[in-house]
Amino acid sequence: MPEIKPRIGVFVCHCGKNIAGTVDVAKLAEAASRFPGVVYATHYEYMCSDPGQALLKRAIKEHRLSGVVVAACSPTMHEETFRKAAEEAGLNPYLVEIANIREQVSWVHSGPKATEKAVRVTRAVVEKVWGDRPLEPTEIGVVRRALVVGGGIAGIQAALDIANAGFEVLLVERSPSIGGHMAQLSETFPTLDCSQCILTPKMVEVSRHPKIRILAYSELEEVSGFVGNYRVRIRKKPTYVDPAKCNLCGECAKVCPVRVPNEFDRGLSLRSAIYIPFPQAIPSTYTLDAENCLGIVPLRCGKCAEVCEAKAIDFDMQEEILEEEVGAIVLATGYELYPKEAMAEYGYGTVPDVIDGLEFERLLSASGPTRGEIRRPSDGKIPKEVVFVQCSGSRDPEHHKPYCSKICCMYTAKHALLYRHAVPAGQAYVFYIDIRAGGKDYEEFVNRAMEEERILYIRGKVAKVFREGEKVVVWGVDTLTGKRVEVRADLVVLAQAVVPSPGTEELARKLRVACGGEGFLKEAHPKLRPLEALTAGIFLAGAAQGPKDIPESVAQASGAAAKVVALLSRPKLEHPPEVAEVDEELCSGCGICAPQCPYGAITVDEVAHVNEILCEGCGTCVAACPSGAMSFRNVGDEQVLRMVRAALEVEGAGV
Amino acid sequence: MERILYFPGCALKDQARGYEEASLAALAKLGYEVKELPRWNCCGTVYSLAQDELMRHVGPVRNLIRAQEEGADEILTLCSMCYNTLRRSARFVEDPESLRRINAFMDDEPDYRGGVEVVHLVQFLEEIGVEKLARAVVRPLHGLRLAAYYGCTLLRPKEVAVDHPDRPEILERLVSTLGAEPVLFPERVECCGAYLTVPRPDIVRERVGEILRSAGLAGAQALLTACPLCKFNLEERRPLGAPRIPVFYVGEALAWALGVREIPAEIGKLLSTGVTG
Amino acid sequence: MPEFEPRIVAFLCRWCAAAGADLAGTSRLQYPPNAIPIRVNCSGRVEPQWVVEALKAGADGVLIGGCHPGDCHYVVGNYKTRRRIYLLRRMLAEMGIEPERVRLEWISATEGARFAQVVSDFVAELKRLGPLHGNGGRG
Amino acid sequence: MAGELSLSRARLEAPFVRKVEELSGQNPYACYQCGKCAAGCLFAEHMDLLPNQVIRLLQLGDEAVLQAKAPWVCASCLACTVRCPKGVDIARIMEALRQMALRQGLSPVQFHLDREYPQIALVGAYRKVTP
Amino acid sequence: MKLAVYWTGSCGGCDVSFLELGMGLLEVLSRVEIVFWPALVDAKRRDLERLPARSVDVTLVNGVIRTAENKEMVEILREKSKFLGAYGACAHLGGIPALANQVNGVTEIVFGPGFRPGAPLGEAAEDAPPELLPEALSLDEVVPVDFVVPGCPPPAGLIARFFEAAFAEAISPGRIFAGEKALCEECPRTREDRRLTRIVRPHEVQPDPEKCLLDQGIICLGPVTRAGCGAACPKGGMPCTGCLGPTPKAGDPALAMLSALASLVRAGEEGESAFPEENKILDSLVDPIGTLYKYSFAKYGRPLLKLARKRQEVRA
Repeated sequence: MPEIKPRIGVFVCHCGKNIAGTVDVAKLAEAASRFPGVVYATHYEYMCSDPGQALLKRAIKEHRLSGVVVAACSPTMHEETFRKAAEEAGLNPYLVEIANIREQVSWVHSGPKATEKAVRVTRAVVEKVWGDRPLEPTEIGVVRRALVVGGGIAGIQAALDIANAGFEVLLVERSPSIGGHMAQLSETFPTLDCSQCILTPKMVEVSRHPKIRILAYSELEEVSGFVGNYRVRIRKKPTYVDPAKCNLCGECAKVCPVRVPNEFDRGLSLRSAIYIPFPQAIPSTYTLDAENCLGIVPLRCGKCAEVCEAKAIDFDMQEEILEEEVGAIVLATGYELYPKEAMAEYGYGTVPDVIDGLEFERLLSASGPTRGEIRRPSDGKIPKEVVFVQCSGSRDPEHHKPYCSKICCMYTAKHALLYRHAVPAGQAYVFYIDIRAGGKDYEEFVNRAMEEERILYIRGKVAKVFREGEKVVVWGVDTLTGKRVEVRADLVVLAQAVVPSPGTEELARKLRVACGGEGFLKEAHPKLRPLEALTAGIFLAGAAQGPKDIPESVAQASGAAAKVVALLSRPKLEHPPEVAEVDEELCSGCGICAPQCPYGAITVDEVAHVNEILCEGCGTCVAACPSGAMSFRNVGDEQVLRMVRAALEVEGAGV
Repeated sequence: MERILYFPGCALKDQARGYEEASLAALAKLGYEVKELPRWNCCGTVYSLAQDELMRHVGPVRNLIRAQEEGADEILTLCSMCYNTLRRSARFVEDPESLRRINAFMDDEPDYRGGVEVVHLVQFLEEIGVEKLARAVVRPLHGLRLAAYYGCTLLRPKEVAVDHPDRPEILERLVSTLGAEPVLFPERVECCGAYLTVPRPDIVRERVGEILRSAGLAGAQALLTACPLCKFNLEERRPLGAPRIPVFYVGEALAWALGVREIPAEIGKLLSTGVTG
Repeated sequence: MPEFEPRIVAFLCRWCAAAGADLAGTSRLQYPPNAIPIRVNCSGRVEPQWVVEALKAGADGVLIGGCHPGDCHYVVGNYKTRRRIYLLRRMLAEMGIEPERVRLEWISATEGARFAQVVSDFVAELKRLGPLHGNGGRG
Repeated sequence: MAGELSLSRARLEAPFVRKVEELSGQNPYACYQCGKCAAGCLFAEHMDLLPNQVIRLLQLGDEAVLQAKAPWVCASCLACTVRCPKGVDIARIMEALRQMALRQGLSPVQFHLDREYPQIALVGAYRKVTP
Repeated sequence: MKLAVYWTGSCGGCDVSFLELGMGLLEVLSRVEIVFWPALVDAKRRDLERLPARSVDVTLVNGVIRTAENKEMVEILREKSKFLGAYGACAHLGGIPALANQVNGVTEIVFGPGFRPGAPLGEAAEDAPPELLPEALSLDEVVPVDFVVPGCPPPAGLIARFFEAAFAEAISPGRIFAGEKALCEECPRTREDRRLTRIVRPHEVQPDPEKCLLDQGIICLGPVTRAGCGAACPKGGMPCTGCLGPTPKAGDPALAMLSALASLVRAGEEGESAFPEENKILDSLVDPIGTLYKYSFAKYGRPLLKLARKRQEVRA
């Protein structure tokens, strides 16, 4: 309780007839004038009007008010208005509170009971103001650079949008090239654009952009700080090739004696230890993969360096740790496919002619291991009967993933259609449970696959896939006719569930960003804040947040970028001061508060500390604190209890 | 000699007598003294799937009580059907309320306290370990293409499966250890038709045809099973035209390799020469 | 003797329940005036002691309004409240106080009608239970 | 199965559906009709209704399901149960349907005692004629 | 310094606790004049009544107020004393005996229906046991209390602190001779995983000697209880049960702890699907009143209980 006697003013608004038509405003003002701590009470037709605000300002000065209660409409309407007005009159805005006697009284009740309730509501808010302290928002500076983690299409789009707004961007990519999964795709639904043809110009734009610095073959190691002021440590692995010197002649790869599965082709082809993931890779350079090289320290082979005329190969290259400051972070770490090795019923990945969707993309791709001819992995034959299995690993809470992976209906239709284009004499079968084609021109695309390409859609989940001789047998069902079906196929393509890319959860932990049960990054609010993490200053883009197709990823990336730009454009960040605080004299450091905070705003050593900037002001920790050492600014326990008692006081109604 | 308690079940004393004899001889060779569960009764044969059929657990649980009286915490089974029923009942009474109700049914029996595990011969052999088993092999079955037919009861439901229900490998490991070449075939985990053989032999005949066709296609020279009913169906319900693949019990092949049972002539002639003995 | 009018203190979270109450107003839905709302940022701020103090101070019932599971503006505050109120109700019951006097309801910002219904139902229930403070004729 | 069914809440809450739920301990509404049970059922071609259709009729409250032959063809091999993506133990639902018939003294099963059977075949098969 | 010590409804442990001072007791005894201490010195009620008002410098009362005689005696002591303090958890908060307040008519339940305390057969009426009060009360509900030496019984350090202050004539009104911070302050156990995934009673587990008991599912009231005992119980492997009373801003310690416990409960990821499992964990808290209000029921639980009683009467 403040020692100085409070001087509270109460201003009752008529809101025309909205309030005054039901609540006896004169009576309310009269009752309020008798509330303890109130030195001035009045009523006026429209408090939010200019004369109304002038009345408020005048009263604050004349009566030297230490607090103000405006009994009017919902605080969501005019709390800001009255707080600003009070500030102009020299009163700290946090000493102004609204008693909602319109939405929660006059519009929902009638008769004398309405006035009685209005009196109780106002009385309670007067008690709150009595306990309020003047507060100042905290100001913090902003580092005007952004970090984008992940160089897939989402990361590329976010980086470009932020950089085009004039801010520096660090783009960190784990693999040797940006481009992500989109670079692996053949053509994209529903337009059947060549994926690389639309992606590579954007990659080039990124590489040429003066505001973007690409850190490929690099990973985020550590993050500290808070919104506007993050410090990040990035580990850049050595590529042993100087990108400035490398002229992409490719002689090194030719002489390299190592052959390992090529990740870009999903293992359907081999690469050497020194390689370029794909010709259009950015950064445009070869990379020596130390893990598969015969030996760098000590040097065991060195043939690549011998043939490199540009002298680009540098075996002494070391790992670098970069420390950077950024104001905002975009996470665009993308997805991976659920491993087909997990699919016991579909052969555990041991049947060579059972492949996943991305492998099929590589078979379809003109730059792929078969130069775009559909040839099956086991014997290179052109498959005449191809079965596509949707929901492979999706929508299966019992064994695999419970959720719908969202993109498979569309890419399967595209696969089947492209297969028919490539092998006109072939037959494609698609096993599905539901077709989810909710996107612009998506339904039409699926219809085209069914109607024009005569792809047979069979509504039923596949139970078992096994090899028999040269064939891959598929046991399915057509639930529409109630018949079991068996297809003796040449190739089976599993539309594997979409899962977060490996390491997402570890990254999330470093950033104090939440992951949902299935490991996707969790947005701050599923409806209202889908582009940002709960931690202020961290934004989400692309499939790392949940299965998404390209247009959705790009849209989210642009949205996240807009948020980043808005944040970085602000001269100062202001944080509302209505947050939790610790009384260090009382805190024993028991640590019960810390895990209650979804923002990681609380750290505990000898005592607990609240990072005011991170605290969003829910007060959950305060209610959890057993000793009462944690409190909430202007919503103190004693304050609330006084409100409760005042609201219930038998004589309190006074009418 | 380590002593183990063993539950035979009806088939092992009748049609599958050879399975019991061969298995017990092999276990003795491996250093295990096998004691038959005293006063054993029917395993229950088919595990009841209805929630309210507590009575059907009384038989299996009574066998567990017999084991409890012997101070054993494990019963060995050979017949996979017995294994399935007994082990599922043992799982069922892990729930204290179910146990209480079952015990209440049997006022003339001492209360079952839980904790007796039911294991199948293949699990038991797996625990013994490949090395020890391999050391005991005196007549490796080199050259024999041996296909394990799991059927249902060793694999389903998940709670009692001896290995992954869709891609088990436990029997193939055993086959390799015995020196034979394991043959995988898609139908090895599928049902033979089981007791439908009584009311619907037509269906079972169809199933058996598929199983044998699938095994034959994979090149199996002989089939291994742990189930007397599977063996019956595979032999008695073979449709015309289906490959004739002899069916043996797991314990029999084991006994051949350990040298405690004669290798039948039809198998002997398939073994690579010069490696027996 | 006038009919017993239960007195209710309603702790409403700002983002969902209080917004729902505002919507009830905007929609002009009439409901009994027995509940005095006290707005908090999050239902997670509501302490069991507040609830008990309200009962001690004369309330016949206490309503806590929070966001639906999964919709909490602060992500998980409502889950804490749910557990606190669950345990508190158990303790109240052991003391001999009807746990029905303490109600936790999920009310979204779009559920104006639901807010009005919840208050009406609660008032009816408390009338059935009778006054907590023995003298129903008071006030 | 052609025909028309007039749906109502009363039908959907039919006591026989509750009974099946109780006897099987399964929730038929967990089924989203993917058909994986049927796809892997080796007896399906002899059934008048596929396993998923049996469940569908339960969802619809159609008592015709009680007359279905499918449960009697089911061999309780549990292949459907272990594969169901929603964890529905379909074999238990089949058992519940058999039990309901058996407890009314009905069983369409006839024995072909054409040779000497192993005891386990007979004891197993008896389950389909006695409750 | 004239000292009086009196024992109301109590186990006697508080009287014995002075011995905890060890050799320090000799100094204390050398500096006090015991004017009334039935456990040590033969003095009767009438001796006390004869003393002039405010003639005793300091009086320590231990025990709950349970009988009419308890009440009369402490009223006399109050009148005769300059400073009167609650000594031990029973006088401070009601203590364990006050848990009896949970049941109405405790003597009838214990001794059978129709039981009324009275003189033993054939004995004079004045030898009858005193009337039981309807409720067990903490000392401050009967007479104003100047200070508190808390604990069950008070630990030696706090007793010493009290005598130091008393001899220095520095007892400020309202003072509680214990720490302002919670017990966790002095507890050496490490706190890492602040989640309650289960609730167990101390006898059900062998607790890890290093880790916080609460983290192991044992309900420890340390976080809501004043420091001052050196976390004696947690050090010994037993949870704090709250005998030193709540920290200054905790309010009702049981409700404060209830809120903390419920906040800590986790059954996997939080969300609607976890509700049933979370409830199970909360349900497994055996006897929440006895656990959370172990010593403080008279002082903090009673107002609610009164409401409940009134409610029952109205309904009856």
